[in-house]
Order: sequence, then C-alpha cells, then structure tokens
Amino acid sequence: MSNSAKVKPYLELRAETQARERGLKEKVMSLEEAATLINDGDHVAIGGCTMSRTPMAMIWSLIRAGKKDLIASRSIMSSEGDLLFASGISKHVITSWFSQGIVWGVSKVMRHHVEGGHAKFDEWSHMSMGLRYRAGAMGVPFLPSRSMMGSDVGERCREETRQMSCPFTGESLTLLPALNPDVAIIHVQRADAYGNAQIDGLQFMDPDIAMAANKVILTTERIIDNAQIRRVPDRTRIPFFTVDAVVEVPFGCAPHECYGTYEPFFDHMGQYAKQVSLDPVAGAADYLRHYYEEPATWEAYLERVGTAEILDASRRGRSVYDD
Amino acid sequence: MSNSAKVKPYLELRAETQARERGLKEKVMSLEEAATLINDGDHVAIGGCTMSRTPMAMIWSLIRAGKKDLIASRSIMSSEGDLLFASGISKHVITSWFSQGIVWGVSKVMRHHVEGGHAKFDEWSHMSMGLRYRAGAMGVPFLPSRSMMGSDVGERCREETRQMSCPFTGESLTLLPALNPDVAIIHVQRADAYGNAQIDGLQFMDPDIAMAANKVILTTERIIDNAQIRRVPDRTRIPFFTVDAVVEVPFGCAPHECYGTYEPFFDHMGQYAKQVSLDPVAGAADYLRHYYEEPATWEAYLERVGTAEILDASRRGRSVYDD
Amino acid sequence: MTEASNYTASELLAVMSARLLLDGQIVFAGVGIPLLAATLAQRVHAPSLTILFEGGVIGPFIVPGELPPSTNEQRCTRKANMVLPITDVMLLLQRGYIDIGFMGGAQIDRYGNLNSSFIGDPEQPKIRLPGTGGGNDISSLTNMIVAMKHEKRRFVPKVDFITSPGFLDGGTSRSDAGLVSGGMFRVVTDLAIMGFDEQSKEMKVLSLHNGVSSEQVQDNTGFDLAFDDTVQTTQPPEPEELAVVRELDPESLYTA
Amino acid sequence: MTEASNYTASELLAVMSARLLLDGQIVFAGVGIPLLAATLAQRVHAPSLTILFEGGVIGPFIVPGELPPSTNEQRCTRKANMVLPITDVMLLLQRGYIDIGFMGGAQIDRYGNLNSSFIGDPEQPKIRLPGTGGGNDISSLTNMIVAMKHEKRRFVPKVDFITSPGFLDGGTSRSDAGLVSGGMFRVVTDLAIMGFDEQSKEMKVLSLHNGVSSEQVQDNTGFDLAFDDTVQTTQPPEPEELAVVRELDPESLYTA
Repeated sequence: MSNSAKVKPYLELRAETQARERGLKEKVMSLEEAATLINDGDHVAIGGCTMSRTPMAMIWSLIRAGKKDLIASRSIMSSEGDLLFASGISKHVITSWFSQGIVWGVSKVMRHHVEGGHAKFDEWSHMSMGLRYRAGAMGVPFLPSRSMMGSDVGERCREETRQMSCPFTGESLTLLPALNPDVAIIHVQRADAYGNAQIDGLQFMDPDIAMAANKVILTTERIIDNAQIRRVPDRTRIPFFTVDAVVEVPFGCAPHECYGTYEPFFDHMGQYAKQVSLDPVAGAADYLRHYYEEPATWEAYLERVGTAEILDASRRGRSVYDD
Repeated sequence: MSNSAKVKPYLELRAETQARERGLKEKVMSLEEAATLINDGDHVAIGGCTMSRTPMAMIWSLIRAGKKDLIASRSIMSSEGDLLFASGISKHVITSWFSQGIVWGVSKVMRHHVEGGHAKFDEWSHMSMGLRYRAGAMGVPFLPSRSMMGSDVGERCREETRQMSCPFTGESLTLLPALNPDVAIIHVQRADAYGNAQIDGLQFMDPDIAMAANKVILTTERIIDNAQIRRVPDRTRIPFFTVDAVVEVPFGCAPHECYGTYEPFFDHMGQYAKQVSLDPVAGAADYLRHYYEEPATWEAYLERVGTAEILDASRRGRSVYDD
Repeated sequence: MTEASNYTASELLAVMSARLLLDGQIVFAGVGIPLLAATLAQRVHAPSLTILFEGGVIGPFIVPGELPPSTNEQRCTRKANMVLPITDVMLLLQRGYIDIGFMGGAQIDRYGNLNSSFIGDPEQPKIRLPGTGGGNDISSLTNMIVAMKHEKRRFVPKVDFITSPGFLDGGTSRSDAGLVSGGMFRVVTDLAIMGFDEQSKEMKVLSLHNGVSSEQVQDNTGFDLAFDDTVQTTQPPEPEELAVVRELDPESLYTA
Repeated sequence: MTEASNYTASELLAVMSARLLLDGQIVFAGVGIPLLAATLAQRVHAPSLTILFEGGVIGPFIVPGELPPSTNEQRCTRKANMVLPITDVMLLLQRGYIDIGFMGGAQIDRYGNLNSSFIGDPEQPKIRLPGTGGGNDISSLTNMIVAMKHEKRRFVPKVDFITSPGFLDGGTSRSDAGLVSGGMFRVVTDLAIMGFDEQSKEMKVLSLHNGVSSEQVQDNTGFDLAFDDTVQTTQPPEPEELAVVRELDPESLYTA
C-alpha cells in the first residue's frame, strides 16, 4: 500500500518505471478492463480540475468495481470527490479545494465524511499540488517554493514539507515533496491507440500527472489514427510511453465538462446538489444506486442523464469556438 | 553590470518586474529601435537552439549597434556565437555546446577566442542550462537536479552550484542557480502587436527564457492580428506582458532555420565555415564586413545571401508539413 | 437592495472594488464579485487591465450572461490571449508579474488573515470548509484586495485557521515567516474600504460608503477597528457602473 | 572500406551498435552513427523501438537522405509522435523513462569517462572542444552505448577532462558521487565491443569483430585492456543491414 506522505526513493522510482512496458504498442481496452489495472490502496491522481475534464467514466468504473482504500489526489475536487467518499472506495483525498462548485456552496457530502471522522481531506495550496506533481514528473524529490509559509495550511503539512534557507540567497523556502501517484486517470479530447494524447484548451496539471505516475489510464472522447498525431506533433501533450490503457468513452466527463465538446450538465449538477444537501448519506446513496449501480454500461448511464441534457451541454460546449 | 554568476535576490527580481510596463499595449518597432533596449554589459539570453530559430536579425542589429561586454547565454551556440566573439560585442558566453554544427567540426572562431584567452566560454550541461532558465522563470533561486555530479563539468561550475543532501531521501542533489537574463531575444513564426507569440514545432527553451528575463525582444516572421491569437489561446507560448518589443522580420533567422518556414541555408553555412576555417580572424572580419556592416537593411543582407538560397531553404523548410 | 439606494450590497461591492483597480495592472481574479469588478474596471476606466484565472487563463473576454461557474471551466477562456497549465499560471504570481490578487472572503481578522478551511477547532471542526484552492498562494505572493460582506461573524479578532496569510500577527511577522513580498492591500465591504497600518499592520478604515457611519462599521466588526486620520466618503455607484454590472450578470447570480 | 570487407568502418559501427538495441526500448540518440544505428534497428529487428532527440522530439520518422544536421532542427521532427521543450525531453532521462543513451565519443578512458570539452590542461587548453551539450546529462542519468573509432589517441588511460561521466575512478566511485543509476553499458568500435567489469568497472573486451585479433585491439588502445573470459566473435554485417544504412545515408555523410 502506498504511503502518500513519503517521497519515493529514486532507485525505487526508476526501477518501477524501467519495469513498465514502454514500447509503441496498442493498448485500447474497455472501462472494466482498465479498472483492473488499479489496485486497492493505490494512490490515484485524477486529471482535470473542478468540473472540467474530470475522468468521470473511469471513476464510475472504479466505484462499480468496488475498489478499496484508494488515496485520491487532484488539483481541485468537485462532485467526483463526493462520490469517492460516498461510495467508500476512498477515505483519503489530497487536494487544494473540495466542494462541487462555488455556486452550490460547501459540499454536504464532504462535510459529513470529514467532520464525522470517516475520511481524511489533506489540504495543500493549489500551486503546491502542482509543484508536487511536477517534482514527481521531473524525477526530483522536491521543488522549492515561496508559498505555504506562515499560514496554518503550511503548518498542518509541516511534517510532510521541509523549510530551508536558500544556500544562494539566504531566503526562506518551502520544499514541497514530490508526488508520484501509482496511477493517473485522465480524460482527453483525442488520443491514438498507443496513448499519444492531444488536450485542447485548459491543460490543468494533466501532463505533469501523467509523467509523475507509475501507470496512466486515458479515457478519450475519440481514438484517432497515429498518423493524425504525427501531423501535428507539437499538439501532443502526453506521450504514449507513459500510458498503459486507452479507453474510448464519448461524454466520458458527464455531468462535468470536456473543453470544446460539452459544458457541465448544470441541471443535473443542480439536482444532485439539492439531493445530497437534503441528506448527504441517503441522497448520495440513492444517486449512486440510480446512476452508478443500475446502468450496466456508460451508455446506459448517459441515457439516465438524458438526451436533453446531452444536447444542451454539447451546444454550450462548442460555443468556445464561436468567434 | 550583470553578474551572471550571482542569483538575483528575490526582492530585486520582483522590483524590476513590477517596474515594467505590463499592460496590453502595442510595442511594434524596428530592429534598430529594439537594439536600443539592450545596454552594454547586459546578460542577453538567445532563443532557439543550434541552427534553429536563432534570432539572427536581432544579433545582426546588435553587432551593427556596436554593443559592448554582453554576456550571452543559450542552450547551444552555433555560428551566431562565432559572430558574437568575432564582432567583439560579447567576450563571455554561457552555453552547453558551442560550434557551428557537428558536420562542420569544431568552430575555429570559438577556438581562437577561447584558447587565446580573449573570451570566456562557461560550459554547463544542456539540462542544467534549461533548469537554470526554468528556475528563473519560476521565481525560485534554484532547481535541484541529479546531473552534473562527479564530472569535471560539475567541478568547474562548483562555485556557482551547491551540493545538497535531500532532506526527504538523503540522496545527493545538485542545486542549479537561477538565470534571470537582463534581456531575451527570441524569434517566432507569429506574434501579435502586443507580443503574444505562437511558436510552431520545437520550442527549445524559449518560453522559459521569456518568463525568466527582465525584458523580451521578439522578432517574428509575421505580425498577426490579436483576434487570431484569441481564436487559439492554447497555442500561445509567450504571453504579451513579458514582451517589450515586437519586430517583424521575414527570414529573421537566415542563414539558420525557422521551423516550418525555411531550413538552414546549407551552402551559405558551408561557405562561412570554410572561410573562417582558413583564417578565424580575417575570415570572420571579412564575413562581418560583407554581411553585417555593408548592407544597410536586413533586406539588403538577404539580397547578399541570395535569392537562390532563400528559395531553396524555403522549399525545404515547408517540407515538414508534407505528409 | 437597501432602502436608501437603488443597488444591492453585492453591486456596491463590485463597483467599489472595481475603482481600486488601475489601468495596465495584471489582476489574478476569483469568480463572482472579483471577476465582475475586474471586468467593470476594464469597461469603465482601465481598458488595458489584464485578468488572470487560476485555471490557467490570461486575458480572457467575459461573455455577458455566461459567467463561469469557477475559474477552471471553458467559459473562463473565451477569447483569451493564452491558456496554460495551472501550475504555470500560479507561478506567474511567484515570478512577480501580478499586481493584484482579488478574491472573496469567508472570515477575516484584524491582520487581514483569511480563513476558508475550518470553522471551530481544525482538529474537530464544526464546519469543514472547501479549503484554500489558490488562495494561500495568491495571498502569499502578491498584493491582495478582498471583497466581502461586512458582518461581525466574518470580521473576527483572530481567524480559527489562517488559510490565506495576511499580515499574520502584525508588525514584521509576515516577512519574518518568509513572505517577503505582497500582503493585504484593501478590504472592500458593503460598508467601507479598509487598509492596513504601515507599521502595526492592523486593519483600519480608509473610507466609508455614502450614508454609512463609523459606528455602523464598528458595530459590524468583531474587533476594535482603527480609523484613518482622514476617513473619506466614497462616491455612490454611478448609473453607468451599475449598468455594466447588470449587463454582465443579468440573472444576479453573484449580485443578488 | 577495408580491403577485406565490403563496408566502411562507420558502416560497421552502425550495424554493430544497432544489434545491441532491443525492441521496445526508448533510446536517446545523437545524430550520425547513433541515429543511423537506431533507425537500422527499427527496420530490422526492433520495430517498436522509440528514438528521442535532445532538441525535444519523441518517436520521429527519419526520411532517407534527409538526415538532420544536429538533434535540434526540424528534420528531427518528421512524423514525430511529440515535440516538447528541450528541458522536458532531458527530464525524461532523470525521470527514468529512457533505456539507452547513445552517442559518439571523441576521447574515452578505462572507466568509460568521455571527454568532449578540452584537449590538454583545461585551464590552458591545447584545443577547446564544443563541450557537453546533453552528454553530461545523458551519461549521468541512463545506460550508455558509445560508438567511436578505435584509436590509441582516443582510448586513453585517463581523459583530460570528464565531460560525460562513465564510472569515474571505477568501483563504487560513480554512485558515491551521487550518480546512483545508469552508467556505461557498451562501447562499440570498428574493432570490438567492450563492456565494463561488474566490480572494478574497468573496460573489458566482450567480442571482437570478424577478422580482428586481441592484439590488434590492444595495440589501438592507450591502456591495458581486460578481456572477458569468453570473448565472442561478432557476425559481419548482413547485406540487408548495409542496404538500410546506405538507403538512410546515400551521400555517406556519416558513413564515409
């Protein structure tokens, strides 16, 4: 089992990476097959941010597979964090902000689990989350930073960070420990069968997460031919050799957004928020039953979300390309 | 005058940055006007790498303006390094590799100046150059690295680096001091009048250099409308507020290449190499006179380089988009 | 809307904050009042002001009526000059390119420290709030404007938890802790505009909004407020300013 | 071409190095022989081998007859899977994704240290060479194959300057210096293939090319060479291998 508080020794990190299959091989599979790549206790880093490019279909698949004791990290957690707690597959998240979104107020599900001591929410500043993944991506044990000093956010993480007086300038610095997740799950607009991924618009922390992790599961709106990737190699954001699984899942972020393809499904999100506000336990259980347990496929899930919502979110999603 | 060996104290770095004009303002000017932004003694970071996207027109302009005591840094120096030494505008370069290119052997001009003690060539590993600029771009005094240990390259830079035992893992690390150049000169395929730049293909270290420097002079094949930038904001690689001058200079890298537009002018480069091999002093002086002093404009310079070379380099340059 | 005025408290907040922004500045803005205020400033008096969003956006154009639900969705990127990874946009703060960080606040204390993490004992919290997001970074690395409602429960002597550092314990304690630059610049509320004493770093009232008394401000504050020697009175919102705010947020999502 | 063979020394180097590369590996390659060898390996026995270039290129396709003049021009990017900034492609070495670093060498010593910086005293050099480029990083951070001509002046007891670290002073000195992974794997010359003793880290001959004697190798080496207990003889280049090399470099830019 992973200890997320511990920086992985370099020789161990390298040995794990060297043991991976890194050749140019096809790795297309189903959501169910991809879920088998994740072990109980793994540290799973989740791509995207808040309600954008959340790998929701993969999370759906992990909840259905009944994973246990996952440690989940993300730049910012939205409703997918609620579902990790409510389903019980994770009792420990590492993130900078956790609630569905400002307009819906503080997450009642998060509050129930954290205030009740059922689950752990480690809070790091947003830049610190990014620098921790980036350190992991660079193969260094830490990166220095000028944030998270003086505050109680820094104090609470003090055991995991180090303070340093800069040997060049004498300035105070915080050293942020590298995060090298066991698995990263990331949703993209396009990827080829080898795992070369193009990400339009907001990148969030995804390229760093992919590089830092020991396994990467990509879900993608579309699988495209490798020749399309090779026509514009400067648009590839995640290289194939970091990737272990490619799953084609149209609308794989629903009810969150996928840049340029669909915006958040606001009505669905509003109804969810209302349901869990009334009762964070029963409301979430009911939601999971209806949307996560009963539909046998992602397509059946989308059917329950509804055509009207899909069309509306798509129309809004494409508007980013309006001039 | 800059001391390139010293890490800039944070308060000084910030004060300089805060004093800059950073609003969305037009900043189009001529090569001659742009040259006045650079002071004698400045540390000038040069974009591109080897024979690719070298801001040759800007260097042409600096040599014509008779700058003095510039410290020049670059990922890898090619023939533009020769000309910096031969013209006398710089007697100190910081780079990882310095010669026109493998196929032409060791630069006789570099050898003449360095072996004769006329100029200084500080050698850092290629990744270290990149991490030094990146530290400067991030606003931290150093970045840790696992390279440049044990070797004599590391030993020679020992006064400027620090060794560290990692407080998390106990591993040995090299701390690379940030480089914050006084000025960066960078050539791009397209930029708008505000300085938003798109760089196709190879990025080299340019985005980091732009972010690290205290001034940026962009030369560009074409100035495009800001509306074109805003249609594809995920292709902007250098944001306007880092940029102080935008100069439109078609074929501004000649006789080097500009990705997707023209390849190196191989015949010209071969003739140059031959000329300076025979006599690194008189050969270079003669080259500078013919191409740098006598032509009054960059267009007149290109005329001397010749239409046949321009057409040939262009034909080859566009081939990168052949399928 | 208050009885005496033709605008809501939130509209007042947006207008008063907007006036603090200067042309040519680069402003790191949260959604809600900060974004409305920054866009208002661009339209009225600061055309070359640049907005940055935490999600990785430089210089976007906000479509009226399509306000982003957070700083991290595609609505934030409309006609932006650049989008870039989150870590890199945050690092612009550290590099020193940003003039102002501009956010809302849930709880603030005498020294401008903000809490958005815990109400009550952090080990046994009464309420677990969403946390810092970029707040800790922004307030550690640049000059801050905070826009919030002026209520006694929000203006407390000492916050339960310092999520975003102001001047910590006042005096030189902020720079002693390693935060050598930036700091709380202004707190804008529906009652007044506060700054901080240069030496003690205690909050002090700089100006009162039209029709607001010193007593009213003190009554809504959980600690003894200092008042500047020359407390000004702000000019009420102009019709032009209110019109822009209402055009941007026609459904009053953030200005009800 | 040597009298006894129908191939040049450089062609021999390319073929022999290519055979050391395994399918599925990721190889950080210099231009010249390393690139020719890696491409040859892809065509003959290692179709899923991936080439990386220092200029920032992952998995390109080399156009026969249009070999790049360095690792940093657009010719390196033809039909690549990805291009990325230089610093980031170098960091892949540090992160551990790369199997093999593959370069040429100007001067090598008994412990596999390479010099491409100075001939003579570095303070008063007889010749200032171009320097490390990425050589120091590559040899610090992964397993190395070096392809070079076997000449006494190039195989020296101790290099004038360690540009790219091999095993430094042998034994555990490399890891003692902080370089805990990677190291010299093979040196391929026109005469033989050398490895390094597991304990002492001294260079030792593993196999001789067809028609080459132990004495011949020793005579062309500036220090006492160790020989493996079971020195093999390599198979000469196959016509198929030579045909690929000549298709890639029809003007013999790198194989004359």
